[in-house]
Amino acid sequence: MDLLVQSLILGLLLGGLYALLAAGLTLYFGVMRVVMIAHSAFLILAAYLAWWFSSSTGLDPLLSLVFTVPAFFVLGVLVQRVLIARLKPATLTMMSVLLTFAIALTIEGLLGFVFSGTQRRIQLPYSGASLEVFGARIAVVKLIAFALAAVALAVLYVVLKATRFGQSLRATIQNSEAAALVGIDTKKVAGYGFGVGLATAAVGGTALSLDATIYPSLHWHWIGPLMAIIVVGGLGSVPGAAAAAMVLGVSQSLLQIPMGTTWAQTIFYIVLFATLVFRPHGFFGGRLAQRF
Amino acid sequence: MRNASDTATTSASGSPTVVRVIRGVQVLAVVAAAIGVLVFPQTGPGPFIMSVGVVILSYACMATGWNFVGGFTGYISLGHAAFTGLGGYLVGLLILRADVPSWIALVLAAVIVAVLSIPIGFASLRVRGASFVIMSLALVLIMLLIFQSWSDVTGGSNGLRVPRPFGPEVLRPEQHERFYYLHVLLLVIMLVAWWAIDRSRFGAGLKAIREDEDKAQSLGIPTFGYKLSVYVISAFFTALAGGLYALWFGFLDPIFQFSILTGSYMVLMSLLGGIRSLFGPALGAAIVGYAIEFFKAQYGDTQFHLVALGLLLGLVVLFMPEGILPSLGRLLDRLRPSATSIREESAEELANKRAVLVGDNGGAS
Amino acid sequence: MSKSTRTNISRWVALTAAGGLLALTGCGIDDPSESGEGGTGDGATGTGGGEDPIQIGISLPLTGDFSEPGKGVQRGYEAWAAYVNENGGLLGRDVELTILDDQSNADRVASDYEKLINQDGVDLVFGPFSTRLVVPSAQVAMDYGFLFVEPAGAAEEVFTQGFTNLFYAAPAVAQDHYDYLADHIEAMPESERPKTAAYAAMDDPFAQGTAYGLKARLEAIGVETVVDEVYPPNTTDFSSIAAKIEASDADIIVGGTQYQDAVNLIIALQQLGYQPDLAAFSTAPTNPEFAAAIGDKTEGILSPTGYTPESSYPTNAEFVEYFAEEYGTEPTEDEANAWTTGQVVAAAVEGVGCADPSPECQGQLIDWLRTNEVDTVVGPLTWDAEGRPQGAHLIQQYVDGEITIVLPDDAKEAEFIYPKPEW
Amino acid sequence: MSTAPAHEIGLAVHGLSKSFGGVHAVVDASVDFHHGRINALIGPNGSGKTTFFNCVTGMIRADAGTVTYRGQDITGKAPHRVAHAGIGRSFQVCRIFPRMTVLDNVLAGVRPTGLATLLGSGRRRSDVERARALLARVGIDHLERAEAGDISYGQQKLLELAGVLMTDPETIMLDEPAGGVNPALIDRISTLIVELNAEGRTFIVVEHNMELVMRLSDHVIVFDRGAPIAAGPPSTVQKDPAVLEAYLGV
Repeated sequence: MDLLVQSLILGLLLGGLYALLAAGLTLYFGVMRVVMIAHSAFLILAAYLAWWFSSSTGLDPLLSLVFTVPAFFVLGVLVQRVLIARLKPATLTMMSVLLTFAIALTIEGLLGFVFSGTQRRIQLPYSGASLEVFGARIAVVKLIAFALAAVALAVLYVVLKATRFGQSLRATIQNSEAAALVGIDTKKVAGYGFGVGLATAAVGGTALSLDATIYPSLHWHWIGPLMAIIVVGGLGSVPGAAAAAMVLGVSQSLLQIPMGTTWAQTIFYIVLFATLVFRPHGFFGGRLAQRF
Repeated sequence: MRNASDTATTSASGSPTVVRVIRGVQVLAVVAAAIGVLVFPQTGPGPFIMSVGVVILSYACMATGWNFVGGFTGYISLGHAAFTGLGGYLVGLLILRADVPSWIALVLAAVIVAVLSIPIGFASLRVRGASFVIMSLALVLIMLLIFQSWSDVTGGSNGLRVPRPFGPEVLRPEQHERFYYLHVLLLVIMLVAWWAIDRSRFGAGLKAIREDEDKAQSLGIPTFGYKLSVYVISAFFTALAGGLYALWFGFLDPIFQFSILTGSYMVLMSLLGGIRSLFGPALGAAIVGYAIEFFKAQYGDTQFHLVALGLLLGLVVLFMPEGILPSLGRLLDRLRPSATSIREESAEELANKRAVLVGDNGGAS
Repeated sequence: MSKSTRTNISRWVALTAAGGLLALTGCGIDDPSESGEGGTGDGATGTGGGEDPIQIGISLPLTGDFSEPGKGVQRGYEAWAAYVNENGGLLGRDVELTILDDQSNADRVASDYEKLINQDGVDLVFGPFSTRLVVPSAQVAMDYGFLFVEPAGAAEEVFTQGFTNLFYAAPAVAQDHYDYLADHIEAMPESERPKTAAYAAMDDPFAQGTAYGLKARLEAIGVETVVDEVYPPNTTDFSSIAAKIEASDADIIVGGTQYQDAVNLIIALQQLGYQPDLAAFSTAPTNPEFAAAIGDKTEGILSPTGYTPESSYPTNAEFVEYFAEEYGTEPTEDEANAWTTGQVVAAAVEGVGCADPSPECQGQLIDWLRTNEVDTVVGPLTWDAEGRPQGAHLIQQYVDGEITIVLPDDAKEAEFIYPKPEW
Repeated sequence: MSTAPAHEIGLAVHGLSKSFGGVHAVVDASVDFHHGRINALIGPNGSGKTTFFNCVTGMIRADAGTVTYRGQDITGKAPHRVAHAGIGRSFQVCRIFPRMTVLDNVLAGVRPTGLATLLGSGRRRSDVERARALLARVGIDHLERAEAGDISYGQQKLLELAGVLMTDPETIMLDEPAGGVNPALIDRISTLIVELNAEGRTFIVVEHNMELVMRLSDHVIVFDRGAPIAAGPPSTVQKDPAVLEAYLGV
């Protein structure tokens, strides 16, 4: 029973991080029909920056957010404007996969080039500290990571729901042509959408760096589950992605009890497969999957 | 490169003699390339260069296998390593666990992979573009997990040694040569199959799907059936390529068999050479295969080879999405002074035609 | 545009491609005789001059997933070669290393040895790092009749593939790493022995081998296995595994680990407040960065090691001194294993009196190793018919923040502490 | 082409609804189309005409409603099945296969009759002859070797029509055939429509060019806010107060 509660809590904490990252990933897809393979490479890049910041200044890695979030936003806008926008609309989805794949390889190579393949981990005074809740123990770093993800998601939600920019963004996701007709500068919105998406990677990467060992090829281990999440959540649907992330994160955590780590990981792909066979539009209200 | 009938009926610009000369040169070029590939082992390249030759031919087989689905339908699968890996593993398992003779195991494995690809294709082809790519990535990852975890059967992370098809009296250099020709044979079979589909009604339908799937469907083409069929064919050939490589290499490890990088190499090669061309993927394989050796030699002890691969892929996608063969063709076309744009030509002609047609209800004139 | 031109060009390009394959032959082919044995050229420098140097070919994972230990092995090899050349060479000839990067990739490692043996015409080869790369490369070496001494393929599977040319240059194979610990626990009075044990092992032949070697021994004396987790090498989140272990409240935890997974697992266990009586992890605790990585909460952690700079084997002091001079630090296990590989091959070469790629010479080298004992920095080594070394690993434990040898008794620097203090 | 008796109901749509998110594009639309007519579908922008087209031809799955064609239920059928049933269509923004030749574009409409023809040559002589005849009929046979992406927009419109005709449809649905083309070409297209109609083909045409609609069609259906509000001969519809309100806001 204890183990169940513990696993449930761990699953929720993990799901929170998945949710944030998947939200960013689905955002790119929403605004531009782009499958951003490099999302998790940027995630690892942000984690490396947090580690580098922390180890060279001795300050808390969370402070690196002050630089990485704006920098990643600008980077996102640039990636969209300079690279993605060059692709022909007819083959955008396929070619953007390859282009962002290329970006991911380049980032991985550069990280290895600059920081070498050595596995890095931030040393924090509170690495091993934990709180006791309902008889379960929650690591402080995990709680911070979760809180970071939750705050970022909440901000994202408010931005999407309450600001003019968010309105344009949602309109663009719904129907880019119609949005353009009512006077929304969809190109600009797409660029900013990319910026926001990449900013989530900056937050996620910092959160990740608190409680994980990082190495350049780590991004491959994130991209699979994240991709599965956004399809299950319905491509382009931010709430769908967040919900799917929580459900799958918790499922993975709980399934590890009877199945073991490896088989539990397959849950993402089994659910992905089932989704595509039985509900290609995703389970959480996304409607775009079938046509894109 | 298009099919032969294309060549016969096209050439809007040339007189019959010019066409004949061009055609002759083409045939000559292909024959020369074929001879070059066939006599290569006889020039005494040594076992290492022969092994590089086998690897490049294997790349060519994989990329051409990939191009059945990628080239005809435009669906970019990043996960074809799942099929090469499955092909390789099934060959090994059939030989080791079921005592099937090597060559029968090779074909049987490919058939099994083809059968397995039906439900996989069913799930991933129901949706378009993005979901297809995601599914293809997921396929490799799940195969990796399964083959890693199910170690009672697959050997797991200990790997699986695939027995050699030839006896111990066949020394390694001799083996390289035999597998070189076996890969050539497989490549030829694939190219013939690709060519046959390319010129068929089936191929025409597939190409229509690549251009505009909705439109193709509205013209009555059962797009799903077409896509699934060619996906299964692609899985079959890719598995053959993977199986043949496994027989040559002799050792399988899940992390190398089910690697996203392998799949992405297939895409890069095909894209670089030109996915709409018969020889494009093979050409791309030769270039990328050579480039891999080169980058390794130049930047071997740094991660720079990944950066080089990434940049190369990015440049191809951004500036040469059609691939080398078509791009070179276009370039040369532009350099030729006599070539005028069809658009100008036809606009003028249309104007004339329109003048004739006004007030003429005769329809087909 | 007209398609005929495109077709035309594409065919030309196809031809060029075929030509490119031919060009590959032309460029970069080395005449193997250039670097062959027995010449009297004066290319060599240093004390061993007079003859062409002995070429030794090696492929190592200098980039990619295994690059960290791979670079350690490289340092060991290079230090060994430099040392040999400063001390009269091998058979009076200098040794010269050709190290290629296999990018942690099995296809590449095989191709590298293919190149070293055929293209570069090396006289001897040394093995690569990681079990996963040893098997494919040993195959190539065997096909060309080469002796294959390797510093890092400890898993049982390496020795069951029928390689007749392979020798592992370390004290013990993976499943024997914990032998001294198992002996010690067996010797405890039954009432003091641990009752339950949790095992977590990376799905990797080496890492899993170490944990399962101990597991087999402990189960035989009635220690109940309450958790047996195997996780894929890419696992980064260990909280669930840790939760399972914590919930089982096992008396001891044994980790079949490499590096980062051990760090993550230990921290996850500490986050859950799990306090075992014994915590043993392979590989990671001997890494110099380990203590810092887990926030110095290392107290009582155990690890088997095949090597320690303090050991008193005949050649070890020289090695440590030389290595420290070259690199400014004491050698680690990877570096020592590489040095050991050099020592083993050197012993065979000196014993037989040849170092050339001919099957006769290589065959003699292999036969020599089958029947002789070699003194190395990790102790005297002998091998069984499959190439397994016949020894065991020392057991180290963190005592007062320092990693010290605690088992076996005749080598210990401190007392084995059981149950271990809280971490 | 098997010709159905004129004036019988061919395509019948009942209670068709489709909404996107919160936007109701088509709301409970019921329309019958008679054989042999040139039907025109008109209405302001956003009145649901194209969505209606897409639902009928299976490009979009409708939320509710039934579609029958010659008594056969084709509701929710895949587009190729709708095509096989005898309905051909064009697209609002002209869709051709840009990187295929003009001739191959038309040949794409050939339906294989069995495995042998499926795997047989994509350029069977009889098909090529028929395709060339159709290209000649629409007046672009001189361009057959050009890549379709390289010809002018007007020519592409004609090519699209030729492609649809290659499938030999009994009913042809055209989405804005005169959109974006010059007046001379509009004449050419309207002439073709009249000719083809005279051969017994039914047309359902979405069009904004009122002059063309009034000249061409036998029957006009007016859409507003996702449903038909009026139907009848052009002259009647023109005077319908509901239509005037929808168009002019009076």
